[in-house]
Amino acid sequence: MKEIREVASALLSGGQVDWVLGYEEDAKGLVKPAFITDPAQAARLIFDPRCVHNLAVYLLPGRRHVRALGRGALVVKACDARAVAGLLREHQLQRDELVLIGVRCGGVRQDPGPDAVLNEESVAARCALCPERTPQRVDHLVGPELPPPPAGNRDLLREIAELEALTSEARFAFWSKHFSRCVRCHACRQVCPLCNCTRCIADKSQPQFIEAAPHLRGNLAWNITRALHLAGRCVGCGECERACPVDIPLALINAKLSHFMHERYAHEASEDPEQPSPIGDFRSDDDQEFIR
Amino acid sequence: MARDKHPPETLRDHLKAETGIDVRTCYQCGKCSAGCPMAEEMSLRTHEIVRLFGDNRLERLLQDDSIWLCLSCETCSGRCPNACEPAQVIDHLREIAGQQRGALGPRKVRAFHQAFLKQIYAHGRVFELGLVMGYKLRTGAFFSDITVAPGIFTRGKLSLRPHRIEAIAEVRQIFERCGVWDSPPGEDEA
Amino acid sequence: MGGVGVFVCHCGENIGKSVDCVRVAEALRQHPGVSHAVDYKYMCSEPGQALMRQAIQEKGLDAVVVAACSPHMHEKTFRKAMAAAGMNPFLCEMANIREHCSWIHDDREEATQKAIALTTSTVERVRHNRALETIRIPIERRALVIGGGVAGIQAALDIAEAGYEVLLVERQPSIGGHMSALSETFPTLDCSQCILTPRMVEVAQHPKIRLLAYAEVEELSGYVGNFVATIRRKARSVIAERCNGCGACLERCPVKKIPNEFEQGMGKRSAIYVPFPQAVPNIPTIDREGCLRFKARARGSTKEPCGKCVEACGRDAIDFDQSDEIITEKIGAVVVATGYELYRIAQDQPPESPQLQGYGEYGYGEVPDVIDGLHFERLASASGPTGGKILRPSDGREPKTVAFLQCIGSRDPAKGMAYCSKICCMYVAKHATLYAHKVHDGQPVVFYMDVRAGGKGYEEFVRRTIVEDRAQYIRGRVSRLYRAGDKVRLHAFDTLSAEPVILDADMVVLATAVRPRSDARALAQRLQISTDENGFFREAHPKLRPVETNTAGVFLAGACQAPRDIPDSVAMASAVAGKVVGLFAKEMLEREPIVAMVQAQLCIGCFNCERACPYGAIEHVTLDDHGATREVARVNPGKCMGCGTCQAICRSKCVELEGYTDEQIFAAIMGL
Amino acid sequence: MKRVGFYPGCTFRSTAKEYDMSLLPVLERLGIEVVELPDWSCCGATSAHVTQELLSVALPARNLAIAEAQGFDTILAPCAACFSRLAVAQRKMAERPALAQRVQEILDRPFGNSVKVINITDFLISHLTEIGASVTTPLQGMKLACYYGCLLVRPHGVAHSDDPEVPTSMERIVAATKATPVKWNMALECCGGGMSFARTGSVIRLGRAIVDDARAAGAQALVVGCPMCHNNLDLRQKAMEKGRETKPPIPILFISQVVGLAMGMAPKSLGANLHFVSTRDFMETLARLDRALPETATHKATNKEVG
Amino acid sequence: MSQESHPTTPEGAPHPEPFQPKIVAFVCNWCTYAGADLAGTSRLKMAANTRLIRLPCTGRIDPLFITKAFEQGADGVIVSGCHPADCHYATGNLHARRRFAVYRELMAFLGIDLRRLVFSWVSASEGRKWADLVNETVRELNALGPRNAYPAVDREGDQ
Repeated sequence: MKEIREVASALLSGGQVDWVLGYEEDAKGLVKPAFITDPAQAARLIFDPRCVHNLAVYLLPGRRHVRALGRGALVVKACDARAVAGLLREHQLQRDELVLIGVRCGGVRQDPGPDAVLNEESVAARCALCPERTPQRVDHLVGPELPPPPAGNRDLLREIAELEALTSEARFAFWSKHFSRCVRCHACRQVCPLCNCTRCIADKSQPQFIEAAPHLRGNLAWNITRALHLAGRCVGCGECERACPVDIPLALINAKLSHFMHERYAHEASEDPEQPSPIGDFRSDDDQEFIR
Repeated sequence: MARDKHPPETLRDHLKAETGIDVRTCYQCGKCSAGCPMAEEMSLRTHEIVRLFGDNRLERLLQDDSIWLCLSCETCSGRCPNACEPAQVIDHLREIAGQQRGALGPRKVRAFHQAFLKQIYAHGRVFELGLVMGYKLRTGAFFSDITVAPGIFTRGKLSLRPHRIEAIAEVRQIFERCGVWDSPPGEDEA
Repeated sequence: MGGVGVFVCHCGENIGKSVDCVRVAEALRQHPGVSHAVDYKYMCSEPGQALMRQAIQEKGLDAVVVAACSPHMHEKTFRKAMAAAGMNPFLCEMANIREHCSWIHDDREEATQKAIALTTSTVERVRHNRALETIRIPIERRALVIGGGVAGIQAALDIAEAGYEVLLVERQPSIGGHMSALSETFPTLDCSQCILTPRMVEVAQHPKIRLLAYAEVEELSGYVGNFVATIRRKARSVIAERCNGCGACLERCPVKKIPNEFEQGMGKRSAIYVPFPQAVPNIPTIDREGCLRFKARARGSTKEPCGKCVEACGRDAIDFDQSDEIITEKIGAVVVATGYELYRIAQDQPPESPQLQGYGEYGYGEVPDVIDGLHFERLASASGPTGGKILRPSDGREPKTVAFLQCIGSRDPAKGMAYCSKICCMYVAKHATLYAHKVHDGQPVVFYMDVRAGGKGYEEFVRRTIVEDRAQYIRGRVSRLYRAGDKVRLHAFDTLSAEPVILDADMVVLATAVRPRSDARALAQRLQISTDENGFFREAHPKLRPVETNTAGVFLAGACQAPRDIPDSVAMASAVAGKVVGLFAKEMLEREPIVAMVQAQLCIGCFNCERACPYGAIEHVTLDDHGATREVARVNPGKCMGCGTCQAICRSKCVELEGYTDEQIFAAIMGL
Repeated sequence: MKRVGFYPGCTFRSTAKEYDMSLLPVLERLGIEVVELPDWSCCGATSAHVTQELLSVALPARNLAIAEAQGFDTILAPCAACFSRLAVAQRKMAERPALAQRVQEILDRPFGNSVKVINITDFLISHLTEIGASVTTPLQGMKLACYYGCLLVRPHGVAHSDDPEVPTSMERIVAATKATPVKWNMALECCGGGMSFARTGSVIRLGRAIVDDARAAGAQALVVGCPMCHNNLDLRQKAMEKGRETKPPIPILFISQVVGLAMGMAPKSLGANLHFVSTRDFMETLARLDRALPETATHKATNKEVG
Repeated sequence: MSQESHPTTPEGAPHPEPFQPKIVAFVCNWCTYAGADLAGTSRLKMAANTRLIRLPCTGRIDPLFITKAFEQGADGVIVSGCHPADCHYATGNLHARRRFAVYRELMAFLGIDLRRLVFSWVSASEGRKWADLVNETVRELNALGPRNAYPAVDREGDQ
């Protein structure tokens, strides 16, 4: 915590950056993103399991005003760092445009507070699937080595397996139930650090592939497309599910596809910007069992 | 001579299934026979054997001793442009021949191999005096090698007492499970 | 009044018998947006087309759907007709109610329903069609020919004769290729150089041909009609413009002991050299490994020794400080004629070509009197190091028995190349004949598997070799050979007489396989063309497009595509010239406007499309976006072939494939 | 001290005891601890593989299983014939799961076919520097013909790490002893060992060609790495000379004997006196050389006379 | 076809009244479309309930199309193009192969019976293969009955 503040104020006062984006605690003890431009203010910065937000989202073209403020520094967990790499991979920013303050992470909570306890109750399910404790390719690495997160009550892979054990009809019923509750607020899209389109396909008319009205058919089309567009790109930060006002278990879909990408194409949405995502790439000996 | 009817499974199909070797690839260049040290003594030369094998001419192949003259020196296999492995083809034929009653090669060659295997069956290793004895008994050619025998003893090269391994049962079991012999052949049958 | 016109074709009975075309027309007439719908016996017939023209003019139709056969059959026909009627041809679509309907369904009701559905869907689609203009691209009417062998020479001359400029690039100091090193040629036995040299001179003198010998193509960018080639002109250390080829420098050069590559290492040459007397251009080159002064420089010595050539040269043409020169040239078409390499079975095999390994049994490099075909060519050549006498390497004696071994490295999946090298049967017969002619008491013995003599006069030639020139042909591969006294002993087997053969020969000639140049793959990458499983350049279609590659504007000639003899290579070269001239004859390059377009404002520049595009058609351009500039994608219409992969990859759908836009497909689906 | 699993094979205790007597001390000198596989059994040799493929794989497999149980990943089989059977079995099982499965069922032992088998030349080559270093009495300029026969080079891919048509490993080992490997033509030709008893006639014909060529190449001895070859060329050499004016006999040495001599071991201790073809002349020539250390031009001259 | 609808029945349950599955086929222009043409010229009979939509290349086929086809009430979708290495555009079909592998995985996870989602390589010379593919698919979908509750245009939102 101390380290972050030191690094941040050093960067600001040293003039290497014009702004630092990190985490701070509000009056109610909830953690929220903190936007610091004054070295003196660096003391506001904190890091603990309440710091769930993926701040890479502020780097998206849709938020050009942020980067318009000049060179910045970003506090990143491992998953956030992977998101930054995703943006680098897709030429959404230049590495030298910003400074990464990597912070070691032992897993985060499902919610940003108020209390900071991390146990099987509170831990975010997706942290169990996170391959690394330490963010990669950062400029400053802070925080102590941390143990892996406690096993949570929720086990995504198990839930996936359980779903897959059902008949396809039952599975369809399960998802229809969830998707018909979708209100198409697109919060999942807004918080996703890799939903980087200037014009989302969901907002495209002529033709309108995805009906805008919140009914099951359009909602299905939207969620199918969202999942496909993130296949091999999703870094598992879980923000989409956290942001969903009607609690659609999006993490299940993301985890399922990430798992498949790994199984089939030995692909991880890794921290390596050079490694292409499987969609848009191919190998001549790709599996084609399913093709008649 | 009329070609024999192809049985449901031909020689080459069987070999391919067993070993992956495909004699169909042979284009009869004769490089195998050209390098074969025994070519001048064989009535069927290596490439002819491969050809006949491909044509499923088993009875012709077993008609004479050619396959039994192969020294397994592997020169043919090493130089075959199509990886037909003639040496393995011949081994395969000898195995088939062995299963056909009475078809097993020239007496001397057969006698030697029988004696040799019997040694292994009996002791787990080859007790060479026993081998020579068994072989001589089988062929009656007892004194043919007399020229060398004395030397052998004076040099203590043939131990007079066989060494038998501990787990002889295990070795015999291998023979039995392979079904080489229903029962170990006695001196009488040879 | 506009609207879509629908024309339902009976195709005689072909559609009519199982589809009720009248009902189809009626149904479509009721369909919103359709202002005109008729059926007719043969739409493709002149009266049928007249019907359509008339309707277009009278009713001022916006678009047309022809419900008939497969578009593969008549799309062009009808689009032409539309154009004739003053309508943009791309506003015409076909509904396939024959191949995909009437011919495969017997139930008239079902078939009719399906025909209606297909036509409706097409109507919905065509309403979103846009008028497109054929893309016209200017052509740079200059050909680049890579490789100055007989194929390259032929192609260059043919193209130049047609009146177009040619740039001929040859990596060696002289053009001529393998053919210039051959003695005589089968089946006519005319002297190779006698027929080639005049062509080489023609190249040198042709006003339309610019010859760049001792140069290599480093890069090719652009696309058909508009390539840019980057070429390295290697430093000869001799100023070509000044040199008059007198050869005085060669005489004076003190370094005389360098093995002559052209003579297969038999003859010797000086450090400043011309590869062979008939070389074109006849300009010497300094071999910097051999030259005393360059060696001194390499050692970092400050002294500048020798310089005999400078003294010798009356025209001050020697330039020790000359350095490689990089030039770029605009090119319209490229002819690749880089030829082949001969399979070498030397002991010191290059590790990167493992297929060369494992022929120790043939003693090449071990037994001095075992040579390969090219080596024999030089022995037999009147201009060769022995003046055309057949003398064996070990002791310079005339061999009385020469064994020729065919298929060394060819037709050998286990150790060499699986394919047949095609030319060996004939050149071996030629060698045997030449040997018989030159050594009257000599016995040529040929070891072969099959004699493949398909070609005009080929079989007859082989027969002569056997019957008249007493060559002994033994059917069987040699297993092994080794030095026995001053002989070479071969162990073979005559598979026809079923006899083992042990032959003591005085010399052995290995007919080694023809293989792709070791740098072929690298060149292929530079030219964006592909290679086949053996490393030869891949043609666009093995039968129908044998001289084209998958990259428009890049063509193949000669043995770089597969083993070829001289007549085949020359024929192929002329075929390529025909293609190139045909391309240049067009005033503009016309392409169907089925290409992708990027809406720059929406593009986020992730460039996934760039990775997906098979044609490298995606370019980076800078877009001024609210003051801030950013990189976005642009499709080069010259390169785009219209597969649409980019559009499927693009998440925000900011790239659209004309003719297959999302709106068109969407409408088609909705219309079903 | 480096440990290596050791499969001697039947001949080591009888017809090829010289091989045994010479190899073990040499390996010891090279600092290698030889661990004989407990209760090993015969590899089956030619007789097994001409009789039944399954048997020809199962018999070696037992020994491979023993080696595996002993925790060896590699074992040395100095007898080229045993080596070949073991290595071929190893490869066949690796390439043909079905076969491996059947063998599994036949053996009553756990077996993962994880053990690699190495032959004498590959083994010595991997210790070439040590050999060079431990040469005390160089075989200065002794002319030796390196004879590989079949099983040290074939089947290709199984046997040998170097070029199966132009092998050089034996030559390199011989050169390390400062002897001179001669260039000759029969190094890879089969001597007929497998039929030594059954078809003596053929064997003599083949052996003759080999021995003659070695002589013609000026070899003072033939070097082998295979008891079968040794037996054949040594024991049958007399018979080869029958019915023609006899040529001077040429001793047949095991590669291990050659290395042993260069390490200064006594010929007798290496079993050199057990050969049928006398090695006396050879050893005498050698003796004259050894006294001549350190080598000088004059002494080179002397061996010329001798050689 | 969007005009008619059919009652929903559980997956796989045999369907009361005769049921004709609706199938939309997205095919590439160079291989499968030509293959289908060949099937026609060879007069190979097939079920009449498959409708082709022609695209230049399978590489152009967007999962959105398939989703849309389902919305339009398709009981099954066929996607077919050139065999690997035969692609008219060299690699378009290889990109498609991955895209559809993932799409399939997702749809299965969401509860779409994969028998409704057929991918195949049919070359211009495989008219017979195309006919068989169509008939087989129809047979399977017949057995399967109308596709499950995937909301189609006419029966949507109001639910």
